[in-house]
Amino acid sequence: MSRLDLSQSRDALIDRNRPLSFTFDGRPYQGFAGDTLASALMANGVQLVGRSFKYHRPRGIFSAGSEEPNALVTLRSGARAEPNTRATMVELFDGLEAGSQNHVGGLKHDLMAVNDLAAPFLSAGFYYKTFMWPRAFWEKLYEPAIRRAAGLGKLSMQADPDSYDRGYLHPDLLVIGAGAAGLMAALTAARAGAEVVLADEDARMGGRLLAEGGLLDGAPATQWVAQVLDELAALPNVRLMPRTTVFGVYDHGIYGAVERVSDHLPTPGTRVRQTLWRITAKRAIMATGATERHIPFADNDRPGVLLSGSLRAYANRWGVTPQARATDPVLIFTNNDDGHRTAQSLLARGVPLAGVVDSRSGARSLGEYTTHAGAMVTGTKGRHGLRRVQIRTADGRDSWIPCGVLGVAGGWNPNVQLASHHRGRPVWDRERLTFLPGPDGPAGLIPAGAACGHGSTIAALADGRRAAQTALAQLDRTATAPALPQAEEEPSAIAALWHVPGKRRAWVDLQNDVTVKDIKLSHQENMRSVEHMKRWTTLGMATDQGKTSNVTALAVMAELTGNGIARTGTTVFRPPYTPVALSVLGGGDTGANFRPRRLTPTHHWAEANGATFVEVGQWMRAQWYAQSGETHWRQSVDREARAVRSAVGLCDVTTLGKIDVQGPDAATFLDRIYANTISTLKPGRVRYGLMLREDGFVYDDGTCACLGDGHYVVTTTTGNAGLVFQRMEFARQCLWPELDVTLISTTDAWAQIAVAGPKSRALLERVVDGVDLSNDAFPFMACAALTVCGGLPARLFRISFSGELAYELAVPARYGHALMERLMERGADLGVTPYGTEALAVLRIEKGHAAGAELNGQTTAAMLGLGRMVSAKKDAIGAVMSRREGLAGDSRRLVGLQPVDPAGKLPAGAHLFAEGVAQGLATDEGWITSACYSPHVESYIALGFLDRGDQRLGEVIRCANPLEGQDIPARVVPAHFVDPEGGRLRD
Amino acid sequence: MTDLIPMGPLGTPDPARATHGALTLTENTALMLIAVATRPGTPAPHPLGLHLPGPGLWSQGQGAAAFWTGPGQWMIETDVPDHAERLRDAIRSAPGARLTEQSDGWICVEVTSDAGAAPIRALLERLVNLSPDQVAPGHATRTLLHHLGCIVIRRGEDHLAVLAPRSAAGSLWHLLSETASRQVPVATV
Amino acid sequence: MGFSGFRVIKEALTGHRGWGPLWRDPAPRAQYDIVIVGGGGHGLATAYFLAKLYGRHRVAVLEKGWLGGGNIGRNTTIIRSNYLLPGNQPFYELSMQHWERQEQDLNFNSMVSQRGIINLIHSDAQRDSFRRRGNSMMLTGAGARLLDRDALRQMVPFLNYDNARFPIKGGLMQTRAGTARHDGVAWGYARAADRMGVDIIQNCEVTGFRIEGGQVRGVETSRGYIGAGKVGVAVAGSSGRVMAMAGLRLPIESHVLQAFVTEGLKPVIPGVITFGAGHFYISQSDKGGLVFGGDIDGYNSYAQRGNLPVVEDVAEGGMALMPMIGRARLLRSWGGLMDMSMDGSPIIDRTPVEGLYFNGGWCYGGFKATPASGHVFAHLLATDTPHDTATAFRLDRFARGHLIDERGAGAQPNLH
Amino acid sequence: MLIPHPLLGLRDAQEFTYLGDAALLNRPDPAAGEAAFADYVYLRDNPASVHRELWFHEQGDRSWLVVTRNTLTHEILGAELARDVKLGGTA
Repeated sequence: MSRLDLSQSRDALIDRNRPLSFTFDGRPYQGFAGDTLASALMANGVQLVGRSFKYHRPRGIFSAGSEEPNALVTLRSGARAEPNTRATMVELFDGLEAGSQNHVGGLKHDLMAVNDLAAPFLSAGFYYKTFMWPRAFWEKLYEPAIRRAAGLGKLSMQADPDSYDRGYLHPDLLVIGAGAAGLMAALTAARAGAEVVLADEDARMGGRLLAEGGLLDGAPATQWVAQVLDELAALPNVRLMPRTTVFGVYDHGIYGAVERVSDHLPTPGTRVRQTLWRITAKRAIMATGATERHIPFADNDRPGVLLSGSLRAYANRWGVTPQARATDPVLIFTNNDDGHRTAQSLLARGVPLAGVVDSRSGARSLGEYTTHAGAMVTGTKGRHGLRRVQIRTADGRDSWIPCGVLGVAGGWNPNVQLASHHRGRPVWDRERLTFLPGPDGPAGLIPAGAACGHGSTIAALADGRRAAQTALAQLDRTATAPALPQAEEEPSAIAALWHVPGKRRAWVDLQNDVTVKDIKLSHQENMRSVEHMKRWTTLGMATDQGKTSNVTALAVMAELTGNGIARTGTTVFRPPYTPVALSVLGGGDTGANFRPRRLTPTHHWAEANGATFVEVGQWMRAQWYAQSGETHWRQSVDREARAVRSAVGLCDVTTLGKIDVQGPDAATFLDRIYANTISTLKPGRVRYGLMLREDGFVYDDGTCACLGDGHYVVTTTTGNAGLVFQRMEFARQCLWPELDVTLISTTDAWAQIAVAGPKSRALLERVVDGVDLSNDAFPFMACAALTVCGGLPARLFRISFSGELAYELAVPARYGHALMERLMERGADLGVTPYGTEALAVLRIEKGHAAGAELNGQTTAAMLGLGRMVSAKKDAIGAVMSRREGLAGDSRRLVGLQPVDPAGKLPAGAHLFAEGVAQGLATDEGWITSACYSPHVESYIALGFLDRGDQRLGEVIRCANPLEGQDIPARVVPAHFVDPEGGRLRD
Repeated sequence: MTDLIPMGPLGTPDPARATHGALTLTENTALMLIAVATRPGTPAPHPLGLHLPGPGLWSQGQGAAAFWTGPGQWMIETDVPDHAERLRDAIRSAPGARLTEQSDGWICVEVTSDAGAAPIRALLERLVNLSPDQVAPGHATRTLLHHLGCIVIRRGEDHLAVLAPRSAAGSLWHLLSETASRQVPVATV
Repeated sequence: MGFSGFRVIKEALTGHRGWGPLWRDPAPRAQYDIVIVGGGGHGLATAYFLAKLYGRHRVAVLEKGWLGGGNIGRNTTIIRSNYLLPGNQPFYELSMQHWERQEQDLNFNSMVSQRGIINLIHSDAQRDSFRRRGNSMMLTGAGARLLDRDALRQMVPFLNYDNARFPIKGGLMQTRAGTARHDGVAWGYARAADRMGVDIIQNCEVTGFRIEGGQVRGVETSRGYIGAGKVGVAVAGSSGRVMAMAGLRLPIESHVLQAFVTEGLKPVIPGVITFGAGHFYISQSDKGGLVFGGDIDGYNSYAQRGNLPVVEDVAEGGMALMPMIGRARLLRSWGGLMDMSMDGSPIIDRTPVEGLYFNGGWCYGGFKATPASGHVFAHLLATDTPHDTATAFRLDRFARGHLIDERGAGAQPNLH
Repeated sequence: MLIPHPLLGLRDAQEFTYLGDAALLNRPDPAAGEAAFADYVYLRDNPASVHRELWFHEQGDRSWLVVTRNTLTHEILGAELARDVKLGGTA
């Protein structure tokens, strides 16, 4: 155990009265409330926590934050198992289960560790150079092996059992990060009355102030933090969001953030696990702090080697240090004063110190410990945990120092990522030896504190206040500046040291096992631009996104090219700032409610009457109504189709789009929308209408009914309802705004039921209120507003999709269900039968009516045999372009097809060929668009587009379906299999 | 008078109702909706003196209310049948005004809070990406709720109405009750 | 010296001292026979084929940044030849045949992996249209399989079959499809072209064309004027910008397409799966990351970054299709610049300017086309006649009405 | 993105559907013939800078807007009702 004793860590932020038990790799341990999994593992003397990606080297905890490259565990188990979770970001809870990853056999004796012996062969980019012979071996042998070896944790393969939600916030100011700068900024803005959101990825706000163990106004900084948070929490205009990571900066002040609502609990219970917040902020302050960098040296990846500032954080915030045994001394390696601050903190907490190795000649101790000035660390020993460190002193002598922990302080990199999410590049600061946010960052995002180089506590506090005042001024708010607490200066005095030269491997990217040697090889092979280096070596592409390695790597490359760091530049930072669970990004409903569904007014009736439903666009429609005894859908569909041909059928057609068109210029408007003429349509009449896209291809079809002067109802196909409305509004507002016409969608307002079949008139006469429906009084293509069932307002249209005598009856939607019941009841003796979309399709194919499969956006009016509908006498959308050579010259025509063998089947999607030709795309003459079994014809029938089809009636052609091994002879027939003269629908 | 029995958008004879903490959702089946349109740019009619408000707004009058749905377009709401008839007549007689019956085109869910504005605000935060002033009392607008196009009307601090196309009633009810039923987590320091 | 396993071992044992640069960094010459503008996959492949198949070695590739830095290094690495229309399918099949020889032709392992692609079927109507497409594939020898629900479930049991808003009814599969290591493709072509004498000139931005009497003479660049007998432009998302310098307007809009990769995971997804109803497609890289994407953001953009709604939409699609990926974490997202054409198909043709040739309009299908695009563009540049498989990709097809509109979406790029 | 709707203020771009270049307002006279229409339907300036473009407030007030936006930075410089633009003849 290396938990520091109570007296020495009295102000550590853990609750020793709340012990929590947890397991790691099955072994039980104990920690305290306030611990992270990492600090708790340290407290239990666990040093070896994982294996590296490529060489499977033993690894320990390297940091105390979200930059952690080594300590990746699989958290929880079963469906809640979460691979690749950073132990440093996991709040300890009672019963927590965690396991190490990416090893074969035990963590301690990982069989894959043989990779380390093969390391010389696994140099940067090696896989681009081999595994090529023999060709077949890549998929069969090499790749599967590589895939098995690669990857880190495992998915549970079970559905995520937790729930997630979304939220939207609109503050004046978003403050990202609740450290010294963020707290000061939030306080300044809050006191000025601005709506403030303060978000921090940590469960506990305070940032480095919780880790430094320093004083503010003479008291521990944690007290100042508590006071500020109390004040903020009490203000109505402030929203504190701990456990919330702002992961991305999007356009116009929109920030993506994830709040881990209940990840600190064993299970979410009734809460969501996480919430995805879309925060639209007038201004934002990026107080994201800085990440310490290490200094690569030989074998610098052993468990026990970690970042100096993190070491300090563990000691001060959690009262732990990572030795295996509390008596093991700690050594610090630094190139700046910060390493000495860690030494001070450790001394203050009674941690045995082996001294500080400081690369700066003339460096001095800041306390009772030895400082090796001008010295460097040149090697380490200790298989599963650090035992000894080799140093080379200023005078070039090598010596080994026994120690259990080595803290490395290479300077701090401001966390500039968010400022670069709009592709603005950070700029190099020669003074501080860091990249700072560039001038071309996202509009409205103001960097502050350590994130823009003001790393010391006192500077961060002042800069946070400055940033808030800047933001408030831009929002025309006056701010009274809160006083700054007193703090002592923290000089850095950094001297560049990017890596310790040497022959052995020195790790730059710990997780992906990228060493200084790999960067040298990348340079040697002319992979010198940072992007090439990154991609050739995979540097910075691991789960830590190179937070601890990118800058060091490009410094090494700059050294090799002699270009200098500024000219070498960085790679592009992109969202997310830290990895985000897909379940929260895709939060909300994932099952049946993934997207809204629309139900017809007769849906519940259909359900009760044995309907099977099918998705049609957003709608659910009855596909067929199975009756008792029917074992195959075909039986139901054939029965329904026959009923319509012989008696009368009912089908809910509410889903067809209905657009109410009104205004004195409505007719003129419709003439320009439709390819055919509408203005000649008289009140009480309906006309079939064809819409083209401006590019001349058929877009949609439907009917247009004239209800009175300047009042029309346009129907569209189910799928295109929304688009047609949009295009009509485009024509109304953008093309011809001078026309006085208004459009209202009424699709949902009316329940519309098709009443089709020879006995449809007889049935309707039993429900309409005293209207003469005789052929003379109400002929084909007539329409009227009337009442049914004793005064219910309704609209009746005599139109037919089936080719039979047919009507469509529309009533207010709330009566659709009752009307259906009434029609069924009144039509019982007529053999009335409800039919679904399958029978509807059979009927329209028999009649040769085009539908979705024919109106697929690739067909012309001529192909459909409707070329003459495109009026040349008037301007209409698409008319001009429909005359282009490519369209006018397209000789494919809609035809009917019947299998030569009456028992034969015709598959939609088959391609059409002349008899005896070699089948290939060159000889391809068309395809089958729709096919079905026709109970009327008593064989399969189909519609299709065939080159010169109109001139080939009677010819036998081939329907090729090589996909399913079919090549079926079929006869070309006219595209209507019932009542070609159309007598039935007119009688 | 017809003897056909109407059915609510949710397929239930009676209005649906559910309570989640401080929030109560009630299906408003009595509401009648009349769309009014005029040529954009021409003055708005005042059917029976009812004020038709400007962009983004909702206004309540005697026995009826109205909200703006687009340039030159409004929706009038009332739950008094005779009043609805009088309004229709008034609109028909107004020069240049066009009427489209929409009573059956929508489901309307009234969301009320017995704990003041806070629960309504928290619900709105998780429903729509609109700033608080865009959904302040007296505002109405069509927007997107979890992929569903809806109209939200803030009838009062503690009262919200959500309209969705009638055919999507089930989806609206599902998403409203799901969202309302989720405890809004309290941020803890 | 070539790449091989033996070489890797030899170098390993001798401290990797023998590895030389993958390509030279030559200074631009004053004059080339052919200048290719754009050092992306298509430009590099064009140069490679010009040298390899058409004996043209006085060729330069001009890249404004670092080679392979455009869409070739920013895509979801899918290769397939599963198209419907005769104008497209033979071309993509030619590409697939090149992919199948890639490593051996280039002596560079670009990790072509034919693990198959499955387009999911959600309705009977969709099955019919997929059958039509599958038959086009069969008729060009690309191969295709129509999978029913059970066969699919056997292959990919982890999809949401039982509680889906858009039920899964089967799939159209091309077993020869798969993925390739995108960077490796660019580097393989660059290295092979370089070795045949092609000058690859990085950090050399074309700032204008020198055109005299309707004939192109060369290009002005950030590194000075470079003379050229012929100029071929293959700049994907920058097509509008670059061709405007030659005074040409194109039937193209530039859009942003986002793509995503998760943290590394042990293998879970065998091949490529595309979920049309949910705007989502996914595969898993050899390194273990789930690589996925969806629709373009939908508005003109040169920003090379997208916005949150599409990120959410894509993730929703993924969660609806395979709820088991929920606890995987998104590691990186990026935005590629797509040259969306007006019918969703590419343009490879001469231009009204003599000696100036254009290759673009790849929408988001450029990666899989890389080898064939290079091959047929090289053919056009070398012979002034279109390659047999690319006769339909004409610039005047829009005016004349010979469109290649796979989706039937019409002249609206963000619908293709 | 946020679209500054001239009547409704800042609105989430998700409420809108995008069509493209505002030049689509300038539909040629039918007499202008195929070539003019081919240019209108297919050819675009596609600038990497300021772009006037058409957005439809589908999940809002159903207005078509002409939005002026920089395609390099996504910065929006203004938005007008397309109807006004067309009637004002400034498209």
